[in-house]
Amino acid sequence: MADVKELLRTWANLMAVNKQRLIELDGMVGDSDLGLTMTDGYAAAYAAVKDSDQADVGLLCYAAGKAMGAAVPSTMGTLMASGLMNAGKALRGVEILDDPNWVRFFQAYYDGVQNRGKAQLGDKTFLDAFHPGLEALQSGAADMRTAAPLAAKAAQEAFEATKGMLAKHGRMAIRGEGSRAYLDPGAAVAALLFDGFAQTMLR
Amino acid sequence: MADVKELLRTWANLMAVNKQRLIELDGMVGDSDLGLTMTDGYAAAYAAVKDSDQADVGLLCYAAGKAMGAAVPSTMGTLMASGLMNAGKALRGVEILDDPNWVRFFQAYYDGVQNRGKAQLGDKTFLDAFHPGLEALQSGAADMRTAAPLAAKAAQEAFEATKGMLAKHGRMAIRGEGSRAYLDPGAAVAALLFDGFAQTMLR
Amino acid sequence: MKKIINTPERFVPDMLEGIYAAHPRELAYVEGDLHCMVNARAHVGKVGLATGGGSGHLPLFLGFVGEGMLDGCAIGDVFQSPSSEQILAVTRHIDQGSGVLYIYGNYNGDIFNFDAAAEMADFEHNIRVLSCVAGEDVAGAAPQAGEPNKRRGVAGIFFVFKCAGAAAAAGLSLEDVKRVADKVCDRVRTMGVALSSCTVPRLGRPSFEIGEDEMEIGMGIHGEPGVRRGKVQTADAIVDEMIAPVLADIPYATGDEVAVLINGLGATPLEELYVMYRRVKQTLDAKGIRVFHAYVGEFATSMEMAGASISLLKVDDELKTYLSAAADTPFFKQFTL
Amino acid sequence: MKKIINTPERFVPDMLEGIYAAHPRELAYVEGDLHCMVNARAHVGKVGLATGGGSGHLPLFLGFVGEGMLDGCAIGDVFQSPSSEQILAVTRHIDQGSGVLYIYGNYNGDIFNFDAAAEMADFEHNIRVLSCVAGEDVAGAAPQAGEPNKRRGVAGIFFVFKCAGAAAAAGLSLEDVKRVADKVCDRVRTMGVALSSCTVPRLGRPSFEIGEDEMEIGMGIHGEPGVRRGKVQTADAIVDEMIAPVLADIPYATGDEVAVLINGLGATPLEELYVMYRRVKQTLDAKGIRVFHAYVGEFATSMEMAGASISLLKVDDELKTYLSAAADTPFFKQFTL
Ligand SMILES: Nc1ncnc2c1ncn2[C@@H]1O[C@H](COP(=O)(O)OP(=O)(O)O)[C@@H](O)[C@H]1O
Ligand SMILES: Nc1ncnc2c1ncn2[C@@H]1O[C@H](COP(=O)(O)OP(=O)(O)O)[C@@H](O)[C@H]1O
Ligand SMILES: [Mg+2]
Ligand SMILES: [Mg+2]
Ligand SMILES: [Mg+2]
Ligand SMILES: [Mg+2]
Repeated sequence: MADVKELLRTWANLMAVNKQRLIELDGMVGDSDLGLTMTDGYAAAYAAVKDSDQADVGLLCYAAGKAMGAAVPSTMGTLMASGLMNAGKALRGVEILDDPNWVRFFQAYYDGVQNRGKAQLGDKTFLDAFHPGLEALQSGAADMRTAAPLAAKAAQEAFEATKGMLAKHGRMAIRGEGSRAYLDPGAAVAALLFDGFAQTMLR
Repeated sequence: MADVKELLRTWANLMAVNKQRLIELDGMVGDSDLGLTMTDGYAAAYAAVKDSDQADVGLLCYAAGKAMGAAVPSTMGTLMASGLMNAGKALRGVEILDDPNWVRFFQAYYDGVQNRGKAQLGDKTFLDAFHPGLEALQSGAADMRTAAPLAAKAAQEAFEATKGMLAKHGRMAIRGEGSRAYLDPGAAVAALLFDGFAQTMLR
Repeated sequence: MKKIINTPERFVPDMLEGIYAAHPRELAYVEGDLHCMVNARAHVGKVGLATGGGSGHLPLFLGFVGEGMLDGCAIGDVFQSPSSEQILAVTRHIDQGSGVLYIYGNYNGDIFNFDAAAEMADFEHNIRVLSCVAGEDVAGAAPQAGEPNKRRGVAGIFFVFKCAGAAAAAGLSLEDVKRVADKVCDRVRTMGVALSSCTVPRLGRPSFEIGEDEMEIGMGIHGEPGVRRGKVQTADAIVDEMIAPVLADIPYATGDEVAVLINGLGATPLEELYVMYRRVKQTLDAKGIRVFHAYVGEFATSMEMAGASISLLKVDDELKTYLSAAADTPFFKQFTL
Repeated sequence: MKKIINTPERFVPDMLEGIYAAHPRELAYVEGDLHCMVNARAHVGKVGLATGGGSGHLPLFLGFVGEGMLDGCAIGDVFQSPSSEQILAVTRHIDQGSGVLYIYGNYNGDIFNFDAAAEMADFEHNIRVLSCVAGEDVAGAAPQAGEPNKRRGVAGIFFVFKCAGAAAAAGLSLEDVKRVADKVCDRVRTMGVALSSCTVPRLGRPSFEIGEDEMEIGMGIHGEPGVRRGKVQTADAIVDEMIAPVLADIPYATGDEVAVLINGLGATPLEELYVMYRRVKQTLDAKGIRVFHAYVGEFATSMEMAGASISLLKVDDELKTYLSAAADTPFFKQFTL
């Protein structure tokens, strides 16, 4: 059974592979740092836990989040750190990630990001691609091996649908109506997270 | 008989006509301001006296020098002002510029510049072209109509001979031995002064 | 990229080592982290004031740590927020039992990290933290009722530091210091203009392109898009275009008093800032608005960006008192006005 | 030419109008001429200190007129000397019967005009004037015995202003103030580096060309040729090349103390000046030379030129006392060290 270390390793690799794409997505509307911060951030998160013999999944997630927050305190770095840390709080005491715990992990990740960033669905952020993924996991599919690929597909489609939305947060919001022409870079990260989860589950 | 107003008018015109050439000469070794300062400076000197009904040539020269010093307090502007003001002191009380007074005028002009700038002959400055001109006036030629063209020729040749000399003052001195490759811009002004004197005498 | 640096990676640590070396009696860092700066002189019982933000804006932010102003500053990488852990470290060090006020600019990353630090300070260390978020750049749209303020914080934050710093030094409570800070935020407005880009060392290329004869009115201090790009105009025309929205954004009447800040973005000569101030003063005179005090210089820069900003703070007697107090930091000194 | 100005002709007057408007309680001008600046607060019986020089170097020269520093400044056009009449006007105004000391940089035009003004002050107005000519740029050859010093005066003149200003404020006589000023000149040395050119507004084009990846060590503040042009190196390498001749020019021994000035030429960010200071401090530490005080910022600029200079002043007890004294000018403030 895949564990959270495995997921973090996959995420770290995925970000590194997609570094240039994220830089370019962010470069269109922001300051081009997203590829760097996500690569460095998930690398730091994974590095913080990979040699740990901690059995408590919650404590592992919390430590990973803290490491990410220290490494890349940018907008998305801090939000992803908040997601991981909140997942850590939710899974405190858990030692085995069964399917319901995976759902709790993603729900808590979502809540952590939402709580820190206070964006609403529809504001054209990370949340808009993450939420459909989360819903796919929750929608009664019995096991994650079935649900994860569906979630990845949902998140990817939702990311693509951010083009056309009006940005309300961060640098893109400065463009007002002009923001509709662009994909949201943070939403691309959400799609990668579910992609990585699917890869991990199917491994 | 030509008067000092006539000379100053001629000098002002000559500087304006040679403005670009002086800018370029100074541009090779300095800060390109010489054409501007000499044009503005002699214009101010002439403007200060042209409508004056002062009969005292000394007071006229002094006023012209003061106006030049206020208008263009650069290296050459201040030196030329010192020349004029010292000529003014030397000719205090004089009302008619006969030949001996013209010689006194140029001698005092030279002394004023030398006293202010403290350069020695051979230091590659204005003085190196002005001095041969002064000597030509002094060298016994009975009248200025004869002496002035000789002085102009001597000053022009001496200006051309500044190429090859080692600069000891101002910006050009920074170049050390490299200064030998250049003509001295201030010496070009000295040549123009005697040229203008010759024009005035022959008019 | 033409900079006097060693490597892009060493830019911030080298700078910080230089700063601590130059001001050993005034500045110190805590937890062995150069990014966690505190005033070397503590004041028993005083409300602590902390700020933080990305590097590349000197003297903002750390330059205002010192007597009569701030107690600590968490320092991020170039144009990047410091981490919540770093903010927390500063918070813990400067708390004197009277609580800590955070004053920082309205940027996503900073908000998230200061909020996280405030929660940790409260939950983990029982330190009371309040926050004041400066966002006074009128290049952004005015906040709608009920909506959060989206305007960026720029040079006007200096006035918040100055007044809140003096209020804290005068012994006011955390709530009162926050009230003073919020009052300044309510009454200060800024508008900027950029003439050239800066280069973030790690990126190695200009943050934006701008023509040899162009300027951008309203551009942010990280190169965020402004309100109008066009040919460079005369200083008077530029000032007129900048100051109109500043004066229109809050009500002004004849007899009002302002403090003025003409801020250089980095490469613009001080001479030009005074050419701008001349026009600002003429404009205020014409409207019957009195200048209480004028600050002209570099207060919030973008490294080697050319450009400037104009901030007006509408003062009242209370703010005049706090503005007038002496201040002594390595980067900003003022004798009592 | 990308500048926030109205017209090249109005650059200096507009700037001066802005300065007087911004600092009405501190600065005034005499004889109806904006170029003749004096401290608005007179000090009965004090030796008067005057400086002067071309515009374009703010805060040099006029920025150091104020309490504890200078009493007056004659202001020229960009990179041009003021006139002797203007210097005389300032001299007459600031003389308190105790004489006046001129402190200015070693440039032809300035020397001629200050000399002329000194003669007029003496002959026409019976004011005793002495002069101190600062020329500490080691990019120029050391003066030969009996030859006049040809070295340019650059940022190190700040130390002359500071110490002579404090000495005059302390009530020293004209001769003694001059002795202090001369002592500073004897003990201060400077070296500069330029990374880009400035543009004199009336000329409208850069004063010199320099490649996108080039620097020039030893270049003067008007763009006078330096000692070596080459590719931009690391900050540490640049500092090493600059500081070696500064330390070699006067004898230094372990245990000596210095005041350091890292001066920005205009466009170079403060961050980079601190990166440089870090290396300066390391170098001095390694030689056992103690830093008495470090000044980092813009003291003598060339408008929008990028670059910096390093000045070291070898201090003794007397100079330490004068350096430590408070000073309060619109452009430079220091609490007692
Ligand atoms: N309040 C928020 N909640 C959730 N996501 C947000 C919020 N604000 C911004 N984001 C996400 O952050 C992304 C930009 O991240 P990042 O590049 O780190 O920002 P910046 O560099 O501008 O600080 C956006 O594309 C958006 O998806
Ligand atoms: N001490 C001096 N005495 C006489 N002439 C001098 C002296 N120093 C410089 N000059 C003359 O001044 C000329 C340069 O004048 P100018 O362009 O006004 O100087 P700058 O612009 O460098 O201050 C030189 O070519 C030289 O002839
Ligand atoms: Mg970004
Ligand atoms: Mg010249
Ligand atoms: Mg600067
Ligand atoms: Mg500057």
